[in-house]
Parts: sequence; C-alpha cells; structure tokens
Amino acid sequence: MDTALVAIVSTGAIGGVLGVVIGVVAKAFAVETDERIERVGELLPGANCGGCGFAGCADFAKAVVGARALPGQCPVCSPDDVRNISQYLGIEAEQKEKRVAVVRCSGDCANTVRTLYNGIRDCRSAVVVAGGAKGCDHGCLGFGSCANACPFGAIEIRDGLAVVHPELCVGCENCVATCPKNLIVMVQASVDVHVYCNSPEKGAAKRLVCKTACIACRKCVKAGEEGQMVVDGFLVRTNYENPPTTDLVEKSQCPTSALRLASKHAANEYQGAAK
Amino acid sequence: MPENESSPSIRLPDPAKLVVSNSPHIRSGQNIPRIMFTVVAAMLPACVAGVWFFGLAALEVLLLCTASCVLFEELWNRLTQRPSTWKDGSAIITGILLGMNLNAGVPWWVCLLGGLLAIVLGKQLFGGLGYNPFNPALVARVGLLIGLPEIMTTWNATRSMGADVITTATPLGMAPGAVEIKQMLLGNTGGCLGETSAIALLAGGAILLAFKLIKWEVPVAFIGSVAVITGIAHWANPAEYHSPVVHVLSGGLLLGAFFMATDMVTSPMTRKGALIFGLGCGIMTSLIRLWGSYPEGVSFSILFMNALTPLIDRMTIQKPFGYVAPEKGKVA
Amino acid sequence: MSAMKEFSKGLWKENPVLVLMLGMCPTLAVTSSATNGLGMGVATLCVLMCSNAVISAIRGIVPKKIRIPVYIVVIATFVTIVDFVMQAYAPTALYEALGIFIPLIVVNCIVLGRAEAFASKNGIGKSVLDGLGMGLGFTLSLVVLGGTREFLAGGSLFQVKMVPGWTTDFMLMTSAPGAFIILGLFLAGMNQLNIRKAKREGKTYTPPGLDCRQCNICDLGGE
Amino acid sequence: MNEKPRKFKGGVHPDDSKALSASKPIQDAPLLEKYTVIMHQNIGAPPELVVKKGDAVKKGALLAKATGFVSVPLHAPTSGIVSAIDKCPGPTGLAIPAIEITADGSDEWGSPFEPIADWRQCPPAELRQRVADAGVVGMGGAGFPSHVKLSPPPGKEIDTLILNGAECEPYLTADHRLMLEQAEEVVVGAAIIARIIGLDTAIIGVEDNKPDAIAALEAVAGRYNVRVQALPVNYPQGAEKQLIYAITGREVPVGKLPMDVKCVVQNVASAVAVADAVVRGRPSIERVTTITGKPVVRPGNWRLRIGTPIAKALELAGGISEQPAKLLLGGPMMGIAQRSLGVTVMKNTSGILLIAGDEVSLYTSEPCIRCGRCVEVCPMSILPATISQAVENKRFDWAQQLNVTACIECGSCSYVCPSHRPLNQHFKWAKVEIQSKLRKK
Repeated sequence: MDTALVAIVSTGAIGGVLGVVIGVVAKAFAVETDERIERVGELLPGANCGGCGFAGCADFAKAVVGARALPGQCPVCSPDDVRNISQYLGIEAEQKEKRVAVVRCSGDCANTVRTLYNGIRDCRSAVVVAGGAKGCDHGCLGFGSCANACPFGAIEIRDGLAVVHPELCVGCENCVATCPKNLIVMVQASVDVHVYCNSPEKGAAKRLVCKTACIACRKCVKAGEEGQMVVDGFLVRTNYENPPTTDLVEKSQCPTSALRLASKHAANEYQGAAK
Repeated sequence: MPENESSPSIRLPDPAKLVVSNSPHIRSGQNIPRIMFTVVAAMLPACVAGVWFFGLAALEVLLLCTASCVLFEELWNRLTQRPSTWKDGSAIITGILLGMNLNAGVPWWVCLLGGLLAIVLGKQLFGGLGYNPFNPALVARVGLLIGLPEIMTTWNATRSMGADVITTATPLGMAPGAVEIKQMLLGNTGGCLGETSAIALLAGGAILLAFKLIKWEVPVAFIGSVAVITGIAHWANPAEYHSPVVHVLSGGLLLGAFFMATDMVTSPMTRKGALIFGLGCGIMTSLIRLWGSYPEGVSFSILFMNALTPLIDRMTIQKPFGYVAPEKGKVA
Repeated sequence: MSAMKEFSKGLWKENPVLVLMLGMCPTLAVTSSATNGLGMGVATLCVLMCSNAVISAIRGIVPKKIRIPVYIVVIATFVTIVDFVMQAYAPTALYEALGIFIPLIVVNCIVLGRAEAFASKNGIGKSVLDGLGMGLGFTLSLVVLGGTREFLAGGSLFQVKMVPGWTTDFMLMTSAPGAFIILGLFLAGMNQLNIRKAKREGKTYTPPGLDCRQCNICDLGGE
Repeated sequence: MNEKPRKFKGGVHPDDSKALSASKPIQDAPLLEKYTVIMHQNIGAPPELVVKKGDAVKKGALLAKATGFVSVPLHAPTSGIVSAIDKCPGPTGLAIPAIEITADGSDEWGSPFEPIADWRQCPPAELRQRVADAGVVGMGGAGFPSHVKLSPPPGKEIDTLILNGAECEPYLTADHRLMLEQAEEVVVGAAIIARIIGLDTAIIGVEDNKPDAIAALEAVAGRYNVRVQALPVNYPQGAEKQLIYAITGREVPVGKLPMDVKCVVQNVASAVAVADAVVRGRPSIERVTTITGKPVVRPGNWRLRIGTPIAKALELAGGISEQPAKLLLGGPMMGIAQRSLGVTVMKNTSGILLIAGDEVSLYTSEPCIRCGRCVEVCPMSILPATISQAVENKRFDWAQQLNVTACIECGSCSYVCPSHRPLNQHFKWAKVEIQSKLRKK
C-alpha cells in the first residue's frame, strides 16, 4: 500500500502548498468589481444595436450603473425590462413610449416611374448615378440600405419599396442615417396614421412620376379634427403631437392612398390601391 | 419644363428606354471566357506534345480530367442553387491543367477524384472563381500526390522508348549525367504528360505573354531563381546535383512557371508583388528539389506562395501618382 | 427540463464536436479510423460521467476561487484510472494509437467545460445524464468521423474491408489534411441542416455561443 | 514641338470613334423659341437670380449674379421674356431650378460690358474681373470657375500656363474643330490668360491624332509667343494632373491643385470664351458641342446656346435612326447618363452622345479574378480591384487608406475590367461616404 500512501501524501502536500499560493495571490491581486454591471448587462436585451448611443450593451450597463444613463434610454428594452432594471438598481422607472421607424414613401415599382438602372444595388451608391434612377427625386429607391442596416429584420423590401414592420421594429434608429433620401423618421408606435410621401414638389409634378404621392388635396385635413394633420408646403403630414385616430384614413378617402395605416401598409393591404 | 414635342419627321430617343449607369459607358470588350479560352489555346501545344509522346492514353486522361472538372462545377452549382458557371472556361482550364499534371497512365478514377478535389475542395468551397486562395489544379495534384503516392510517382515511358519499357523515371530521379538535354527539350522523357516538352511549354508561354495574360515577372523570377540556386549547387558538387539546365527543363518547372504560378486569382496583382512571388516560388522549389524528401517541389512551392499572396499584396501596395509622404508626427 | 432532454442535447443540439466545437485536438488527431474514434470516445465518456458526478457532488463545498484546480484534480484522477484500465484491457494496437491523447483528456475542453458550465450548477443525477449525453455525442461524432475517413481511405470500416475491389489506399484521408477536410465538411453539413430546419420554422439559425448580435467585432450584424 | 512629352503611367486606348464628327465644320444653331438656363452650372456657390418672371431681357443680359468668389454669373442666351422660373431636370438626374427664356426673335445684343480691344495694355486685374463677369467656367468637364484658377493666392508663383486641347475622350470633336477653325481665338485667349497670371507665354497641349489642329494652331501661335505641344494619344491624356506631368514632368501631389506645382491649366474652349469676353465683350452664352453617336442621323459639331434643350439639339442633328441605350452628356468615359430629354446644354456640355444598344449591353458584374489590368491602366497608380473589394464590404476606412480619394474617376479601370465590375461607381460611393464622415466630425 506504499503507492497509495505516497499518492495521498504527495497530492495533499502539493495541494496544501499551492493552496497557500492561491490564497496569497488572491489577496495580493484582488480586483474590486461591481457585480451590478454584470447583472444589469444580463437584464438588457443584448442586441448590441447601439441605439442607446453607447458602444454596445456592456458599455450601456456600465453607464446605467454609474448613473450616467437611464435604463429607459435603451430603445430595445420592453417596459418590463426597464422596470426590472430600475427595481434592481433601486431607481425610479421612468415612463417610456416605444418609437418605431416610418419610411415616408409609398412608391413601389407598380406605382412609380423608374428608369432602367445598371449598377450597384445599394441606395447610398445608386444616388451617385442619376440620383437613383427613380422618377421621383425624393422617393425610396428600394435597394435596401436600410433593410441591411436593421439588426432586427424589421424592414422588408417589397416591390422596390422599403416597408417597416412596426411589430418587429424596436426603435434602434440604425436605419435613419442610412437612407440617402432622408425618408426614415422615428415616431411613437401608438400612432398608426402616416402620410407615405416626402416629396416637396408640386402636386402635378408628383403625379407625373408617382401614383401614390401626397398631392396636398387636404381631404384628410378637413376630415380630421383641427390640427391633427398639418400642411407643409405641397405635402400634408401627421401632427405627431396631436395624432389622428385610425378611422381618419377611412373617412378622408385619400385619392392617392398616400395616407395609410402603418399596420395595413406592412400587411400589404394597399396593393394596387392607387387609382 | 421638358420639351418633348418635335416635328414628326425627326425621331428622338424614347426616354423610358434609356439606361442610366455610372461612367464609363464603353468597355474594352474583354471578358472572362475570352481570357480563359485564350489560356486554353496557349496550353494546347504542350497537350499535343503530351499526346504525341505518350499516346492516346494521354488524350484520354486530358479529356477525362476536363470532363470531370466541368461535371463537378455544374453539379456543385446545381446543388447550391447558383447560376451555372462552367461556360466561363475556368473549370476547363483547371481540368486541362490537372490532366497535364498527371501521368499518362493513371486509372480513370484518379481523373475523377482529381476533378472533385480541384473543383469542390480547391475552388467552390472557397466561393468559386475569384475567391479561391489556391490554384485548384495544384490542390488536386498535391491531394493526389499525398493520397496516392504510388500512382502519382509512376511514370509512363514515351512511345519511342520501345514497347518493352512500360515505366521510366523522370530526369530529376536519374543520376546526374544520365540525362539527355535534347530529349528534354522535345519532351521525350518520363514525367507528367503536360510537363515534359519544354519547347511546347515555351510556345504556350509566349502566347500568354503576347496576349498579356500573365506578367512576365513571375516566370522570369521563378525560372531565374531556380537556375541560379541549382547552378550554385551544381558548381559546388557536380556529382550530386544536376546542372541548372536539367533543373530548368525538367519536372513541372516550365509548366508551373508559365501556367500555374501565373494564375491570376492566386498570384499578386502588382508587378512588384509578382516579382516577389516568382522569387519565392523559385527559392522554395530549389530547396525542395536539392534537399527535400520529394524529387519535385514546384507544386508545393506554388501552393505555399499562393498562401502568401494576400500578404504580398499588402506589402506591395503602390504609392499613388503624386504621393507625398505624410509629415512626421502627423497622422495621415 | 426533463432528464431525457439533459441526456439527448449532447447527441445533436449541443453536440460537443459538431456544434460547440470543443475537443478539436483529439478529434482531429485520433479519427484516422472508426476503432480509434470509438476508443477515444469511450475513454472520454467514462471520464466525463465520473468527473461530472463527483464535481456535482462537491459543488457545494468547493470555494469558487479554487474550483478550477479542484476540477483538474478530480478529472486527472479519473483520467489516470482510465489510462490504467485501458493499458490493462484494451487491445495494444488501440492503446498505442491513442497514445498521448488519453492522458491529454485531462485538459479536454469538453470535460472541463461541462464541469464548469453544467456539473457545478446542477444535481448529481442531471450531471451524470449530461456527462453521458455529451460523452455519447462525442463518441458518436468521433466514430462517424473516423469511420468516414477510414472508409474513404480504403473502403473499410473497423478494419473490415467493405468494398472488396478497393486495393489502393487513398492516404490523403488518413493523414492530417484529411482530418481537417472531413471535419470541415461535417461542420458545413451540420450548419446547413440546422439552417434549413430553422428556415422551416421561420427563424434564423445561429450556433449556440456564436450569435452575431452578442459580438461587435465585425459590423455585419444580423445574419 | 521642341520638347518630347513624357508618358504618364497607365492609360487605355479605347476606339476613339471621332471620325463620325471630326470632319464636320462647326455650324451655328438656329434661334429657338425657348431656352432653359439651368441655374447652377459651376462648381461652387450657385448664383443669385436678378430677374423675375415676366422681365424682358436682351441677349447677354445678366440673369443671375455671382454670390461669392467661387461662383459665376449667368447671362441671357437671346433677347426675350423670362417666361418661367421653375425646376428642370439637371445633369445628375435630379430636378434643379432653371430660368426659361422665351425668345422674341430679334436676338438683340445687350451685353453688360464693352470690348477691350487693346488688351495688351489693359491691367491684368481688369482682365481677370472681365473673365469673372463674363461667367467663364472650365468648359472641358467640371465647370470650375475660370477666374478662380487665374487668381493664385499671394505667395503662389505660377510659371507655366497650359491650354488643354488634348480632348482624349472618344467621340468628342468639339475642341478639335474649335482649334482648327478658331485657332486665332484660342491663341489670343491663351495670351490673355497668360497676361492675367503674369506670364508672357503659354503651351497648348494637343493629342497628336489631330495633326490639322496642331498645324492650324502653329500657324498663328508664334505671333503670340505661344507654343503648341503634341502629345501621344493615351486616355486620360486630358486629365489635368496627367497633362501637367506630360508637359512639365511635375507631379501634382495628391489632394493639391495644379497651382501647387506652379501650373495653371485651362481648356481651349474656355480660352475662346475668355477671348470672346475680352476682345468682343461678350459673356459666355454659347459653346461648341459635339452631337454624335452611331444612332445619330447627322453627327456633327454645333455652336449651341446655353439653355438649348437636348431634344432640340438632337433635332439639329437629324434625330436618331435607332433607339439608343444611353444618352450621355459628355464623352463615353466620363459622361453622365441621362434619363430625360429635358436636360439643357450647360457651359460644360462638351458633347451629347447617344450610345447604341450593341455598344453597351447591360453588364452584370462578376467576381474579381484579380487579373490586375485595372492596376496596370490606373493613371493614378492606385489599386482599383482592392479598393473595390473594400467598398463592396463597406470598408470605407480601408478604401481611404488605399487612397481612393486620389482617384480621378477617369474610368480606365472599369473600361478594361473583364469581370465588368462597377469599379468607378465603387470609388464615387467611397468618396461620398468618406466626405460625409469628414463632415460629421
């Protein structure tokens, strides 16, 4: 039984000595870490979309723990997430409304004049050539720069038009800056009525190139309550401070169907709606 | 305020049919198939020489290899639902090159296996034409050499060696002094079916150079450095080492230097890079031939330099016209 | 989670070799034949089960700071035992073929990884099942890889000739490059299957631990 | 021709197709009913409108005045009424503001300034002011205001004036005809510009595929102490930096201007415009434009007024015999493809080119096979293939490191690419992205 004895004694001795070493090292090189950062990081969605303005979720967690940012600044967090984080850190949970992206154009291939284009299939590159080869200088080119920038797959390119799916959009704003035509705006998710046109040209000029442009006929302005739809040059826009209800679309009988419900637009219910 | 009305007799363009695209609006007319089929034409002399010296077996190997490469290219494209690409000619080149790199007497399934290795392993797995880091034909050759060393190192005798001689050695495998230079120039020696005839290979190389399909730096640096290094070795010990003439004319050196090291996809883009590439190939080949365990090192050295190509490309980024070095302490 | 799930996840969903990509060193080195793969797999399986059981049992008393040395000691003990057992009872050819890779199970990522990620957080029963599942997954992968290489090299399986006329060995498959090629093809196939499956279910597939959204190294994002 | 020109690195030799219009003398276009003068015709700030709808204007009257140093005024192409101020399709395809003039048919001159007959005695500052007032821009392509080039900042010494008569773009023959038919004006213009920048000599660089133009220029050049330099045919010989190198051997540093190597380059058409402004007292309201291409019935060279709609210009040339695939403003290598016939002739419209379908089918881009042809032909010695791959992967920072900003967009790389890759568009895109990143900082 010598072997067993030697094994036990030697293993025990080495273990004892190394244990002392580990103890000393642990004391000497002890690092203070704030475990709250890790915990907050776990509570965050981990999308790393950068929508909060920080370099990823870990950086944001650090900022939240260091009271440099509020949990609600995360565009992806659900209200529940925000409440959990706030509860964990013992801070007041602020009210936060979900914001989603809207692409202000309804000119898909069927409804617009387009020129034959041969080149790189990317909006930011296509604008270098003939402004993007769409009849309307201000419309969506449909090459999908925004869809590629979306980490959540919330933008679909359908028949040459970028369409946001509001239920998938978390409001990270990654798409906003990529659009060379500045068509994408962030609005409250609760508002469903939008004017899907952003061309400042005259109505007649717009009608030449697009069947679904807003021609500023003001039917919607009259159909809604005072101040719900505002006129901006040759364009009508939703007043997001005082948004109209969803029945406005039905009531106003928009002649070009530029006035749309985001939910129905996403579901492709306006196909061929233009007269 | 577009003015589109015009007098009826004069016809004007229909704007709806105009194409917009970025400049330039004219092209030189060059395209990939044209390049590839010119290369095929340049390989023909060596192939004809191979068939002349090794008989119809050589033709069979060449055709089988080409067919198998085209077959696997098409199969892969079908499998991965990509557009068919065999018509661009690159698979045909790979097939012919592979055939030229085989002994005329290899069994049919070796050709098939070579096609699989070349097209699937050497090219398509990396993303197809333009993305492969290694020369596909060489991947197949080396794969076969490692996998089937006996088959790959048995050499058919040429027809003129007599009916009773079935196999022979390559000049590199013979003792120095036993080699006939004239037969090597013609191609009447043992070896892979496409690599023996120096004259035919030089003719093909001349075609490639004339059509500006290869950079002269690669073959010149490759062959030159082999000649110099083996020359020094031969001068130091003529009994052990072949003369540089034998080294240059034997094995796959000419084939490799003109047809494989110059492969556009896997060699550097700049002329300086091409020079470094050729030198590297030459040095590696000489080292393997003189002191390595294989008698032949052309394929290994080209594959090795293929791996270094991205690095060489990085190293040889040229300065633009009117380049001024950034001032010190200032970040460019 | 049911016991069945603990056991079966190692076989496919979290297969240590083909999905988690752990234990690459023995995988590449010993899979020149199905027999070698089986031997290596079974040895690892034994170590994995035993060490998982013991580590799970002592998980409450080991201080967090010295858990790694303790795990290593436990694992090393079982590896030594397995080494002795194999030396005594396994065919000599097999033992010699596996060589250094048996002692090296001590630092096999699968064993240490399961100890750290699973056994130290779960009960003994679950841990043993996990070890069994992972070990079987590992064994299966090695046998399949080894079998494929053996078959492609000479048309045989477990040293039995399957294709009678196959006389010339294709040595590329039994050499190191062959290991990489076949492993790579298996990984590609595995990913392809999972991607297809995810697509059918309307999801995007990301291998566990390789979710692009968790990492900001490249700016590709998304898929 | 006493010095041998240097050959710049790279370049291509496309089929020049100049025979279509090279032998056609310049014809004066008849007066049209309407002209649409695009407001912004120069690089730099757009001019400010000084007329309103309904105003009657004389030919040559000021329509819009310059709004800064890098800006040029616009003048009426004929006498008539300002009938509309609206948007019109611009050369880039986007609609931009334009002034529509309805001609009254009398075409009566009302030039805002007098001829300076004795320009040899006139102080250079006054001549420079005249060039600015006449609205002369670089008529070869970019439309850079000429007077800016002729005003080197203090401390910058200029020792060489080069007139660019290379006309290296295929198809275009406007400068060729101009040099042949108006050699005297070209040379006078050169002498005036030389006087403005304080030199007494100038060099006119002409590609040697125009021997008749060289002979015509040489016949008069001696009298004005101007030298004619024949240049080898090599596209882009007419690019500023390549031209300076060919004639003087100096390399313009990346990101710098010709004046940094003591050179000023002016297009020959701009020189004629300068001569017109000074000697005849006429503002820049017309230019010689080549209307050509295989689908054109009668290709030729016309003197068109600024504001002539493209459709009307094509009618002059007899219309088309077949539907073209592309309508270009400028030459085939650097011209801009148009998608409407409503665009009008601008000061830098050197050509109206129709490209037939067989010359330009819809290319699909294939993967780069790294053949290196683009590297061989790049006159700026950058690495088009590598940069293009960087851009394809949206690595604009890397593209910047590879000096994409040095690219002069001559299109030689795309011309030779056997994979038909959109190299030039990649570079333009990269430049836009790099610019917008700089602006953000």
